[in-house]
Amino acid sequence: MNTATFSLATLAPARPEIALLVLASALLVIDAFLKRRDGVVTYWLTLATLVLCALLCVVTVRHQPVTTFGGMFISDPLSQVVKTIMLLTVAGTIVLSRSYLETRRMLTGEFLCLALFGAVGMMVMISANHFLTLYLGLELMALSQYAMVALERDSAKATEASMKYFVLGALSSGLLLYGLSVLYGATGSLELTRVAASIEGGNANGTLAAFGLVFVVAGIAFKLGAAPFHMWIPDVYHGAATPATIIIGAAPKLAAFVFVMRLLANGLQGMTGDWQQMLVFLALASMAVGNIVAIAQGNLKRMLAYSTIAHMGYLLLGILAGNGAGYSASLFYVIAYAIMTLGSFGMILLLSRAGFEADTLEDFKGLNQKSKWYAFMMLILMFSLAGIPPTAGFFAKLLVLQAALDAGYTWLVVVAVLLSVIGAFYYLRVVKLMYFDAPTGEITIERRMGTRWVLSGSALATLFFGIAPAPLLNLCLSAISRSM
Amino acid sequence: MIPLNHYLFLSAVLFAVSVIGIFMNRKNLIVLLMAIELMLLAVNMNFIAFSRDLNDISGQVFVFFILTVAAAESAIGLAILVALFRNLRSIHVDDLDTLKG
Amino acid sequence: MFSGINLSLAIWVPIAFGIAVLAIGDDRNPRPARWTALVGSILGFLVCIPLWTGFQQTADMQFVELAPWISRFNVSYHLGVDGISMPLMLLNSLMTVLVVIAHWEVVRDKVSQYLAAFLIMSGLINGVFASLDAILFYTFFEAMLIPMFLIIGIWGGPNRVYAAVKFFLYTLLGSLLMLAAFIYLFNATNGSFEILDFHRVPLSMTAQILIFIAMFMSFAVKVPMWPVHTWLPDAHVEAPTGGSVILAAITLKIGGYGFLRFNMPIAPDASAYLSTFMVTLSLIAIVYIGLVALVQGDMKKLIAYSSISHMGFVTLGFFIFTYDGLLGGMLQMISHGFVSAALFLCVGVLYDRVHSRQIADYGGIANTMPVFAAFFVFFAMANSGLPGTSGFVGEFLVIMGTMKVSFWWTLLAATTLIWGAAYTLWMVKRVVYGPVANEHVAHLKDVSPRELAFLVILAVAVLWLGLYPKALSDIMNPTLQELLRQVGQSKIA
Amino acid sequence: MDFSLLLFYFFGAVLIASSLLVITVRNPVHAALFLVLAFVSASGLWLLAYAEFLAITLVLVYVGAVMVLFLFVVMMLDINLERLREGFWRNLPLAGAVGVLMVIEMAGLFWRAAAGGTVPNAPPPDYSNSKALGAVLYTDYVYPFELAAVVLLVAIVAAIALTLRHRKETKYQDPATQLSVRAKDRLKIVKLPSETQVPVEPPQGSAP
Amino acid sequence: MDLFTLSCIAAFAPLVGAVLAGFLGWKLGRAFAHWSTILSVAISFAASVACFLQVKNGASMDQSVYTWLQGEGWRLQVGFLVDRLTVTMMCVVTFVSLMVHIYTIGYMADDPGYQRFFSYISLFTFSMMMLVMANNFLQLFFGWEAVGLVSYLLIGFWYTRPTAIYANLKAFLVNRVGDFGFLLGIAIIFALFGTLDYGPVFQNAPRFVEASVTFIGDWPWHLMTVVCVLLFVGAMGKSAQFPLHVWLPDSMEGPTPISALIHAATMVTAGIFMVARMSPLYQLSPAALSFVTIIGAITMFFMALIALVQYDIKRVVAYSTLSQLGYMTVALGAAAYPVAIFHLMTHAFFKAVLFLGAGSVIIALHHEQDMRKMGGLAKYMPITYATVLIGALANAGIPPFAGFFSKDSIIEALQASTIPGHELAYILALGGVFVGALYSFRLVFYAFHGEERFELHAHGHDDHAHGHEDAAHGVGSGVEKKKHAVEEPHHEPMHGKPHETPWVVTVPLILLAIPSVFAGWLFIEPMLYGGWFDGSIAPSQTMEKLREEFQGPVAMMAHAFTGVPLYLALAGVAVAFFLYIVRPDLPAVVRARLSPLVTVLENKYYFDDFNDWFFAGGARRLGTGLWAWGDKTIIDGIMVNGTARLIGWFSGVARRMQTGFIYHYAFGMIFGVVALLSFFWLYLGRF
Repeated sequence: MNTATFSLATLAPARPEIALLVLASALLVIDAFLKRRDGVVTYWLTLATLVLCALLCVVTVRHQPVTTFGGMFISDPLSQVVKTIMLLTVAGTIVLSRSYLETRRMLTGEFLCLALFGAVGMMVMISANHFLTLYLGLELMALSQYAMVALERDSAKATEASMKYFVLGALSSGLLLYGLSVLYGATGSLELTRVAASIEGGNANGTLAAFGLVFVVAGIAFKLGAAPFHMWIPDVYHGAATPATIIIGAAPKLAAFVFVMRLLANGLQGMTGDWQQMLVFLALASMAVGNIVAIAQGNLKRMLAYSTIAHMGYLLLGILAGNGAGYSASLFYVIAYAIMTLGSFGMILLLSRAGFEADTLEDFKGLNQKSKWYAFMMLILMFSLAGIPPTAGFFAKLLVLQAALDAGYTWLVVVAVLLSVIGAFYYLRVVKLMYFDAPTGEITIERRMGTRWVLSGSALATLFFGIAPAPLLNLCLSAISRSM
Repeated sequence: MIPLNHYLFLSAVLFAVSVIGIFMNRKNLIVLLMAIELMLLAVNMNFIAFSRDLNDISGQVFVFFILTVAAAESAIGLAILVALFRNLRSIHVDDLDTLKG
Repeated sequence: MFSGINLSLAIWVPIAFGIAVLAIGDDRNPRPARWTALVGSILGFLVCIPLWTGFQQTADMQFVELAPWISRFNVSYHLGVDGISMPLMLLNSLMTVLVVIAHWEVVRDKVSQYLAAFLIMSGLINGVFASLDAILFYTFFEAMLIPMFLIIGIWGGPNRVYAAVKFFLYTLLGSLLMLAAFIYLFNATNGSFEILDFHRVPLSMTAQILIFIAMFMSFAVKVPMWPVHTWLPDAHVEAPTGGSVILAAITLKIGGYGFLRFNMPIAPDASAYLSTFMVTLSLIAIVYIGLVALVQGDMKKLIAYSSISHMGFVTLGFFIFTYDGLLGGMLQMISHGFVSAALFLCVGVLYDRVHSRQIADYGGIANTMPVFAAFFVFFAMANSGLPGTSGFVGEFLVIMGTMKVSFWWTLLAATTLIWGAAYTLWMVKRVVYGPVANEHVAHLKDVSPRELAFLVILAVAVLWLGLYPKALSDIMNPTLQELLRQVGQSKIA
Repeated sequence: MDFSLLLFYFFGAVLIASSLLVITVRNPVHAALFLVLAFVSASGLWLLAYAEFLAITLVLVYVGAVMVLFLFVVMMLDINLERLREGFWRNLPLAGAVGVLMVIEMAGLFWRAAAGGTVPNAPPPDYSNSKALGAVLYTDYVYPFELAAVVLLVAIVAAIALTLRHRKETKYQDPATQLSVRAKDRLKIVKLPSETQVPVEPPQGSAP
Repeated sequence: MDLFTLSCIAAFAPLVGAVLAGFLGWKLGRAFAHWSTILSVAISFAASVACFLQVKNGASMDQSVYTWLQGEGWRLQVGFLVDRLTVTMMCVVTFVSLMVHIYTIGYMADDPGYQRFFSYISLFTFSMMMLVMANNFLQLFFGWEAVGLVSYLLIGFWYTRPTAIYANLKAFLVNRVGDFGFLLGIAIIFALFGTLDYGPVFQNAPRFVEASVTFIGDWPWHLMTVVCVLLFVGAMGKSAQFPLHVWLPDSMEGPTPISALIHAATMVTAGIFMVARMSPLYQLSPAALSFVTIIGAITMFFMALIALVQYDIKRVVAYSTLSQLGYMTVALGAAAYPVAIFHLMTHAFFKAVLFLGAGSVIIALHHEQDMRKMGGLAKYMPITYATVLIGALANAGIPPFAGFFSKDSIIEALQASTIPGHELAYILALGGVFVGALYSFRLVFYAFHGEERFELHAHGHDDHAHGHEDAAHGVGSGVEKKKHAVEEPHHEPMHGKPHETPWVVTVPLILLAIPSVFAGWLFIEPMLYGGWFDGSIAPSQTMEKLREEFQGPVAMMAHAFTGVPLYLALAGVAVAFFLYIVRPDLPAVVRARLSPLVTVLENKYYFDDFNDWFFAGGARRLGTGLWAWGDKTIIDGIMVNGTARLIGWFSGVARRMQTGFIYHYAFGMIFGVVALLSFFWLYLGRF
């Protein structure tokens, strides 16, 4: 192998990652030497960093796919689109969380830097074209998330959540690695393109490959939070401080989706028949568990956690269609989902105040009487999650159902539809509490403009993409078609 | 010389043992972390066996990175453990049950 | 005027005004909101007038508007009306005006939201009737649920939450299955959501039956047909007067409209195959529900049940596949729009004074409210299908049509002459006639000019439709004949 | 059968046995030690597979560093060993069944799937595993290498952030502040106004 | 003026009157109300007479006014058919109606609902005209139901009386039962002929003589019979034939003019008119005719019996009306349609006289209706007495009064007819003659002869006074109305002796009495045997026979003395005289003797009780059952809420799987892996 030194040109595709990494490290140092400890400076710098990197990603959205680092890194429209949205989501999360973190003395450099490093990890995942980079990116993201959950050090709930997350996460990455190792053995390569080639070429050990696939899918399912690998989600979402919850809940789903794309749609294309059947099983289980158990929840964060599980089930519907239309449908779904998550958890931040978590359903009673506008925003978000037009959630569902039906899974679609009726029930309950009931406790609306704007923005975005889904949809379609 | 499937068999058993260790362990979180280490060991075993079988170095490189990450992982794991212990005064697995339902 | 965008106006003017009302809404001083809403609703009605005046009496779609929406999936903003949908749109816009008038001094809580909900819903309903694209249709169809859900839930009675949720989930279940059917058809037509393409695409019998059932679930709930009708009495009883009016006068019609627009043309063979089933359900609705209505002690419940029974006539008329039946069903829908609305408004008038819907709390109001009593008796007579009122036309035609198919079906259907008269007039006897029952009744005030206004409008409409239904049938004729032709020919490829 | 195979079985037996003990012994310290044993025997197995460098690394990194960390933590947290054994065997049947099933499926599979795999012949004597690794590590795998660095950085940051405590009671001096001190920080001259009789206002709004 | 215009005027003038009186009456006062309506009805009467004259000269008309509804291949129109049958009815209706209008001025003088009443009866006249002038079944049905509506409103006119509002609901529902059959008949006709116009239907009807249909199994039913019977069910409702007669007696709760106009003279005869109008159809179905005969016969006799035990003067007349309607029906059954119409006409006159006379008595006694509180009124109210006497004689069928000719013709028709069942009808008819005479003269003697049983009290005129003064307030003032409504019915004690009623009451009596005397004599020859109804009523061999036997009215009277019926009638009169004048103590004895029979009669053969229990009660029980079980328990309880509860329960169970223990979660994951592995291994056989 040649030890040819690489020119800077070869680094060009990785511009955003490098920038983010450098800035994050710099920020770490700067923060350490800052006089004022309230982290406001770091806050603004973090936002600046994220936005800058997002811009760096946007400029290359339309480029043809390019690989570098000996084919370990790929930058294609899909990755750039998702990266952009992911970075903006993280930025949005941080803006939303500002006053929440401040009131709890958590707006520290560590938190923000860990968020940035997590973002780096996600970017690596998204751009990975090699088992190794996939794994490293995954771990980078996961480790920073474990830490961020636990960062609320004095809260038993948070540390417990983080511990659970950590143990199960380690287990899942163990499964994933085991699967990867077997795949490596079966195909004799770690690079996705070559893996794909060898499977296509039929000179891979099919039995071993199928065996490895099981473990890989298990690992993936954990990251997505699909049943029966979902059990960490409710506890972690519930236990973690709400900002951490959003950080775990919104952006990583985007990364995880691309992760799935890379592994299944790119690397294991040749085994589509096999993983489709597994995803059917997972999708069914997730939709059922998520929707049904969510009904019994009294805590909004837990409820949304279960709804996440259900949504991952619907997301899988699109993926298991196994064609471009399905993938783009799922991409649309996951983007819409990220926005909705941002908004719906954001409501908790909006209503929380020092020493008070507005994370039970009761806290939303009679919100309409306190603030028509935010009640309406929450209404949009809830109906979007339930998939009622005219919201993005509706089109997301429509698209994945269409894909699944196209792939011939009629019965699955019917079941999905029935389950989503059950699902509608608990979203309706939130609306009911806000509009039909009288307020019990006093309700305070976060006064900071940032929080309000991001929240309203995400709600209105769901509405907008429900009325005019075409642009986003075309973006997804082209991204997939030009990346696959 | 040792055929490949010997290694694979061994790693499979090791993996199973570690997994059983994880989900049958109701006592000590530390042992849980150790079981995870064992699992990674099994994975490494696979990689090395395959890399030898395929006569391809990349498998061993992968192991190298796994070792690195595993070290980092256990560092964070133990850090979390400490934080947890400060709150709960216990690392008993059964005590981690405030979040459920 | 506005030639080319009439339908868009009919849809978006009310919605725009609804948003405006929300914007200027102020619960302490609702006057501006009220007047804006009134202006908005009247404008909304006025922009519908050209649809009537400029209507060519042909079968094909008119006032068509076509703009790409989601070009990737051939989803387009495609509007158009024919003889079936246009009258329903007019009905809807008129009802909105009445609802706004009716709410005036009555609703005091969250007035702006109340009015906005109605205006927006009115626009959405117009959208439902006007859209020629399945996804567009579905969007309006579902979006409509949201304001209705809020109306029932916020301004409803004591058991409103149960009713609202029941209403929502019932409808959602049906409509989601319909969505699945749409997607299937999208694939079957290889890539079109055009309803008219759906009409053309050939389908196997199995597919047709599945599609029919899926859509049946959706529209049967809306109509509502027995046995998925139980949401209606609850929803009606709990909803505020305006809610009941729109619910009875318009949203039920969407179910009937759906059968005509989707089930029958898209799955003609399945419709023929399942017609006996549909007729059976309709007859059960007519007889069973007629009897149930007889024993209701709550006026709104009684009227709600009578609505179900009357809508049974609509579905019966549709699924006997005779021209008379179709026309009868359509006329019955329009007429029921007026009559049920009128009755609910009457109950509202009483409720606003006594705050009870129980028949037992009334008696002898003719003594204190003669004018109102006259209207009430008139509408009651219309409800029991007296010739000369609109209520008669539909029932008469459906019976005529059914006789061409089966004597015994006709026999059962015609019993409605007895049930209808029985439950309606028995209620009238207990509410309107007799000596003054109690103090409340003794101090009742007769109708105010405002109330007189909407009662008169409706009475005129009922009489007009009863004495000269040809005005409507001329509009519907070509469409219905075309529809009958479509249903006549098999689609099994 | 040749000697290496014999060694393989030996190390394998030790590995399995010690790993079983890791998950079953009562005392975490013992568990850690058994884990060390497991790692050592594993490194032996790796040597048999011509992965010298990794074998060494395993011993150095794990036995040298990670296990020490484990033991350190175990010691640091005073854990009462009484409760640690309760109900280990309680849910054995089901769990054991699943575990055994897993073993059967995986092992059985491998046994058949990879059976008859051509046993590779030994590499040439001048082959250096470390050299080979080093050759690719900083060229082809530079990107993962950097990432690994970041992972470690995150680990450091996280570990510190989670465990480091600024105890208020502990007194420590900060040279930076000591150097950057100014005179006005030490001595503040306050100007007090001369005493004057202020009229006492009736207390207003002093309603109970 | 051409026939079309005239008929339109005749039809719509009353509507105008009704609208004016109804919408402006409460503002413009009583005089306006009664003048506008009386004028309109008078115009209508004049127009009718004009039509009559034109038609008499051979003109006739079948023309549509406008198209009501139009479908593919059919067209439903509103139109007028004016032929001899129609004009006859028109004249009768408008004449009686006019009389009643005038009479009402007196009768309702002190009623607060004065304007409302006038607008109602004008509206009724309009509906009745639409009914009789219809040239198609649709409009016929319209009139049919419209008169039903007005009768509903008028029976319940005093809507504060529980009995009244019970009676009007009952009347409407029973009529609806009839209309139910009627509508089915119309539907079959529409299905067969594709049109509802009389002309084509009657032309094409013969094509279906042989046609038969099967409803149950393969039992063939003669099609025309089915049609005719169904149509006749409508007639049974409207003309109060057994067993749908139950509403008519109760309808006496309405004001007396209504009883005269609607429940004696016109509306109840609509059924008779309809059957006569449909004679071309009925001619095709002997079976239907004998059905008609038997129903009619039963009504004719058994209802007459009930009249014997009634004390309420109006109810006596009501039951006599039932019985007379029975006569008309049997006439129809005997295919002697003109005779039926003839009797319809004569009956309209003398029954109106009886009712209005009874009403006049009631006014004189200040709304006292019980005959036991009357007696000896003859000398106080001679005019009333005379007219009532004439009416009674006519009702009893004593020559030369109008009733004699029509009734006798019916009996002869029964003899002549060949329809199965006519023998029974004949016998019952003879019985009916006797009973008829008996109850009529029971009424006469009871009310006008014998001792004076009405109690004498001082009486202030205040009631009348404010009855008038509040006319100014009119219908609009609710409170006034209520006060009165509660006072209804007036039971003030009377002052001094009863005195003759005012001219507005007596004049109509006299005007109606005159035709009661002469109508039969004058019209029997032209109407029955002069071929007057040729072309509008189908010929029948019964009529042929009668025509052969007939040699003019005088001969008929002479011939009567050789026949049974007359003697039966005289016997009836005699018995009545004996029982109520000679030996007033006897009736009690008789009652005691025949107590079981009397109880049965007093309970009207227990029809009402049965209906209330079986139909009304049954429907309510069934409804309650369906509601409680079907809707609440099965659909809502089990299907809807059951599902919800099930899901909720399931969710509760499922959430308990989320134990919070790491090892369970890990186990879940591993379980998933193993499941997938096994799936691959065992199911797919991949490894």
